[in-house]
Amino acid sequence: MAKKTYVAAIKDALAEEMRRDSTVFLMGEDVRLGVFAGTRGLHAEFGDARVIDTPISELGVAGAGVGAAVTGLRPIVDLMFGTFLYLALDQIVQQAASARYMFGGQAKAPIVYMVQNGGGISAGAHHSQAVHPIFMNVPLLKVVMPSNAADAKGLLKAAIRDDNPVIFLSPLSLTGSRADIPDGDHFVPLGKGEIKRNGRDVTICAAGAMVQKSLLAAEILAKDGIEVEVIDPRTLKPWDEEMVLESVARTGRFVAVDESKPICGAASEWAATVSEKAFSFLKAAPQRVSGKDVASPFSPILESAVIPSVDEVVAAVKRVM
Amino acid sequence: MAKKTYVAAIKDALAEEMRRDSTVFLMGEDVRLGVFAGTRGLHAEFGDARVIDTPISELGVAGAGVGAAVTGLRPIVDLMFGTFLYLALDQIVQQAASARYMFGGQAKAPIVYMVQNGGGISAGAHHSQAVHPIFMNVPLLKVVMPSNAADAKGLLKAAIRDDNPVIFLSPLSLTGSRADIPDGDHFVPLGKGEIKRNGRDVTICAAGAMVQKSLLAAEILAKDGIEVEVIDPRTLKPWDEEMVLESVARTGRFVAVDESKPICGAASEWAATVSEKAFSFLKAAPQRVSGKDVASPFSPILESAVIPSVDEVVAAVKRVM
Amino acid sequence: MEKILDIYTRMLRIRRFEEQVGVLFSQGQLPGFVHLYVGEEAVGAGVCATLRNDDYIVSTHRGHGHVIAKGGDFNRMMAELFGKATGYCKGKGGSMHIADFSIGMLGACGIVGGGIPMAVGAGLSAKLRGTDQVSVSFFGDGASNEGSFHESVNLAAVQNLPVLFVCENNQYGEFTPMEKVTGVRDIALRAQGYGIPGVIVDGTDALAVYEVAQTAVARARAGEGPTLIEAKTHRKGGHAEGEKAFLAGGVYRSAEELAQMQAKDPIVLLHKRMLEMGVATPNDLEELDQTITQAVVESVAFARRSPDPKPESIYEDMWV
Amino acid sequence: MEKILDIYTRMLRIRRFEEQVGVLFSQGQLPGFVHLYVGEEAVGAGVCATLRNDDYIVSTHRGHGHVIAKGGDFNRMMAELFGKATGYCKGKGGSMHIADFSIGMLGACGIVGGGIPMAVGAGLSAKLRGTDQVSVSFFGDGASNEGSFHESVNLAAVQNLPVLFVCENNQYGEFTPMEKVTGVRDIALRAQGYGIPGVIVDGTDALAVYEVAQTAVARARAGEGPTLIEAKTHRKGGHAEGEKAFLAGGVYRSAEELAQMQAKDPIVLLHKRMLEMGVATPNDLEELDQTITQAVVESVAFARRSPDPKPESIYEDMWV
Ligand SMILES: Cc1ncc(C[n+]2csc(CCOP(=O)(O)OP(=O)(O)O)c2C)c(N)n1
Ligand SMILES: Cc1ncc(C[n+]2csc(CCOP(=O)(O)OP(=O)(O)O)c2C)c(N)n1
Ligand SMILES: [Mg+2]
Ligand SMILES: [Mg+2]
Repeated sequence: MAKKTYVAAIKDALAEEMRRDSTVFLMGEDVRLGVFAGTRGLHAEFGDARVIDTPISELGVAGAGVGAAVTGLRPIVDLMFGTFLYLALDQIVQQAASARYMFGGQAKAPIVYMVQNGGGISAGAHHSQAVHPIFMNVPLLKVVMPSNAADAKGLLKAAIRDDNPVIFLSPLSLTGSRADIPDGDHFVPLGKGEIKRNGRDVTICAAGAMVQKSLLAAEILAKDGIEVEVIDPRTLKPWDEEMVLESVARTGRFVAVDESKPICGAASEWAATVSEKAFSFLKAAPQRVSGKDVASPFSPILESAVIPSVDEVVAAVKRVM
Repeated sequence: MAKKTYVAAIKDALAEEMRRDSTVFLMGEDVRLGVFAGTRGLHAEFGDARVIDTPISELGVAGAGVGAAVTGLRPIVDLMFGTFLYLALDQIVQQAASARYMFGGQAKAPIVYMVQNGGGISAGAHHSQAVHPIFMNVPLLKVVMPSNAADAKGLLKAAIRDDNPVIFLSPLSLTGSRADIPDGDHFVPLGKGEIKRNGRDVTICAAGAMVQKSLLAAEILAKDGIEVEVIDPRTLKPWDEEMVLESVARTGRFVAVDESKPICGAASEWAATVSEKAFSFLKAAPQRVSGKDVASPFSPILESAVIPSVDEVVAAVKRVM
Repeated sequence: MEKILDIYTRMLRIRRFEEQVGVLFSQGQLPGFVHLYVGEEAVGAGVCATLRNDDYIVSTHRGHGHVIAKGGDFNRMMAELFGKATGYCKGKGGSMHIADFSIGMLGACGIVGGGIPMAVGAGLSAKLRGTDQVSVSFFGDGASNEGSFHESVNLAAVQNLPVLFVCENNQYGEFTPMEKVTGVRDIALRAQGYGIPGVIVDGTDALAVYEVAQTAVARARAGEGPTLIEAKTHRKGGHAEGEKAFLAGGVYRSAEELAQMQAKDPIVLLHKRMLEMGVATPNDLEELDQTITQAVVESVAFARRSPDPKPESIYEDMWV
Repeated sequence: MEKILDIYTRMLRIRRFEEQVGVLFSQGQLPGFVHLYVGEEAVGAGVCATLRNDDYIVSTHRGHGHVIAKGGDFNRMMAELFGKATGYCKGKGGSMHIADFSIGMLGACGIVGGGIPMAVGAGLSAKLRGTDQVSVSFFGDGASNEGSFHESVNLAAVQNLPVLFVCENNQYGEFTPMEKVTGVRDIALRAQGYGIPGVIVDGTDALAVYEVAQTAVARARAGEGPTLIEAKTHRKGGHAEGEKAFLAGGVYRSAEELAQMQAKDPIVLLHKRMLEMGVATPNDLEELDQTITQAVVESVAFARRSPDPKPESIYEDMWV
């Protein structure tokens, strides 16, 4: 066990997987010096051929990754910010995600797209939106959003070893957060959620940066005698709906907490699933807490009014009691 | 009243609005000869300056529209297929949708993006996906998807007159469908749904090509004595949730039917909203009927297995009874 | 000599297959959209004749010709066009998504310009794996106005990748003439913006195409980087099958233009040249034609007798 | 003569404002990211000095300089950087989204290349409305590898729009030198691919920039279409403020390069030239500097005493 930052965990995962499998390589803007995602230093070990600084050409680079993936390599494409995926969406959906299916199984596209997702650091409208619902809605992608450094390491290793295209989202506001990381080949399988806190009264489903906020809300609520169970699906697609449904079967109450926008967001999906499949267990209307449906404002005061707060989570839990 | 096709209705709406307001202009690939959206013939009346054939450059054209919109014009940008919006997403979200908000209200961007949405004609994976959930999820866009020619005309006129960016989606499979269109300046306000069939037992919310399927299902169910109310929100964002909630308050049962993919889709949003806000009225778990979560296959047999069918709607209604 | 016959064979295979597809479409037997390559055969054939089986190509919405030029199978193609379970993509792909990974044909593509980045990635892959494979991206004049073209060519240039960018300039994107929407007459000029060679070739002259492709392939294999080849060509038919009915009289190509074009049929031209050069006798070529035509007819029969895909198969081929 | 002083004033306003912003950022007083324009002032100032108030400009992530060059207000800018309600965007925009529509400044842009299409649209708008306004798109060398650049320039070319594409080639995109990621040394060469003029200018020479911009503006106003101007320049600081701490010793510019660059400070150069030309006395320029510095100081005070935005204001400025 060692305490490491989220970014350091990512770097460890990348380095370990690149050592393990020579077909894994990394490309993106400034991956050599590294802007965010813990790519700094890898160039020294793996050289020009496996740590490739690309032009600022998200669409082209995302698509080139697919070409490399279907011809035998395992690219990791670092596109820096989630919102830059808007530029690459065509190649991600129409090529990476669709190739295997539309070609009748002839291809596989083991590729990881890696970005920072969401807001919280006053980066402004163009850099701060949480984009995961888009990738949850389009078919045939896997979507991962770890809520702490340990999960980040384990899930990134799983994503790299997976034979399918994976969107790997690091919550922007967690970049510097630290967690204890198990030694060795720490691996977290895709599609498995985790109960981050046990509780008998209410089930919260939250991912990414919202997990910590939900845990803080749970502590506050515990003082009022309300025991909240906090589930982190970790993988958003395919997600561990059984874990959530099983929990709701026990608690009978459900709150979905997600940073993305409220309409067709992750919280919408979780709430719809619970009401569809655990209806008979529900003692109260499921509640959603999502980001406000506006572009991300720059001012810290405004931005924190847009991103779900601990208070809002507390209030939502109280609504279901 | 005259019976016209969906495409003809769109052309009428365009021509009438272009006559009414000289700041309205149209641009897109082949809008002069017209591929789909009823732009054929407009060039003869409005000339090169207002009917502009553009290069095949979705991102650039979508963004140029924003530049024209914030400087006093009202562009209608025809991008042909909904899936081509993937290429234009950055400009639509980061510029068209965000401009007013991120610039603190200095700008307005009255622009309409017009495409065919969804599948049903064996156009294959790259042309057939229903993309509306993406635009419902990102902030500050209006999203319209009329289910028949009359609504198409009225809503397109409303979209063109609206001072905000609007995504106007014509269901691909309805292009040739006909409906009676009221004479004169037929106008359907954005944000207002319509009850397409009254019923006391179950509420269906369905949009676009799924409205007709839901109505067919309702007929079948009526034979079993099940009276289904079919609501078409028509505008997907902002949507007429009051109309649906009011209906569910009467019926106590809810089915969401949408062509888009099941995760974070429109049906997810509708089901989540109903369970959150009309929970106490619900007598059964709300059900969703969505497209299957795969790329759109080419074979008509496979494609019709992917798109929600009348049978599936019937089955879903039976599940809530 | 043999190479010329090889090229001609590829072209004729394309032509006969496509003619049949046109007929089937007009009879309402094929679902979806169909874009024919008729008139442009010299480009795909001339280029693919320079390639090995393990080289890669990535194609467009007008992709049948490329599949055939790379050595694709009539039966599996035709079955795919009919949406049958025996098709290349088990009926999931259709005309715009035919692929044959066993011959390095990485797929047609319904998105204009959408295949170009993939071809660059295949070239990158060859470089990183240390093979001498090359990768070819076919795309149209219209596609050269997409951002994907620009980003892809630049990426290949700076990474010095073994990629041929082959622009099939048929002078139209759908119904719009290129000069209305393209700032430059010669797409090859754009190569200068990426510091790579740009070559113009008569795309109706298969042997000329073969030659410039050979040079570009040699460069690529030698690790000297990408080339942009612009083949000036034309399509004999409409943008898509059924266009005439669809356009309902909306004409966009003049009679003179059409006549001029007819006079430059790449297959007629090569046929004539082969006889002049003594590469083949009229009889040889007639026999070849019959063999090919027969194979096309058989592919239709194969497609017809093939089973439809099972509806449950929508859940296959999703994730590995 | 007056024009030279005007240009110099714009440059110095940028420099003093930016220096202050740098200090404030290093003191942790400004939220978010800040990218300074220091070293590149001659480009924005030289170009904007050729423009009318009703002409348009669209900027980049490195946008403060463009706002000031076009005549923006220090107070509202500084307040925006502090995230205050009195800022240009009421605190909703921040450094990367400052706009002033009243002076035709249509916004900075956090997305590399993201502002280029908008500038083309503003030019299209001017053409369709029959005005003689022009529109200027500023963007970096890195941005010229984005698809948006390619699509935008081509669109402006074929529509013959009154647009100046001004590439501020500071030779880096973040920490990557352009030659590693850009297929060509001179971005201006790319103009040939769109059939428009491409001009290279020394971007540290404000008067040279002014001249080429004037020619391009005249062309644009006369309906003769767009021009691509490449201004070779350099940034004196890091890609973003705080870079040194961030990179933790990861160096990407050599000492020689930095020294060479320091010798070409555009403001020092113009200052010297103005004295030589007798445009101004040292005293004049010193006074000017003091006036500007004072205005910068006041803008900080203004920002500090301005109210924070109310949290409820997140629901304002959504839809019209
Ligand atoms: C991204 C995208 N935009 C538009 C279309 C519609 N479309 C299909 S083919 C075509 C014309 C393509 O022109 P070109 O690249 O010259 O190829 P050609 O058809 O002439 O072979 C267009 C606009 C598309 N399929 N994809
Ligand atoms: C689409 C997009 N990709 C990447 C980034 C991250 N980024 C911000 S500035 C920058 C470098 C831009 O280089 P250049 O265009 O030369 O402008 P400069 O910073 O040198 O002025 C990058 C890569 C971004 N903001 N947007
Ligand atoms: Mg063409
Ligand atoms: Mg730069």
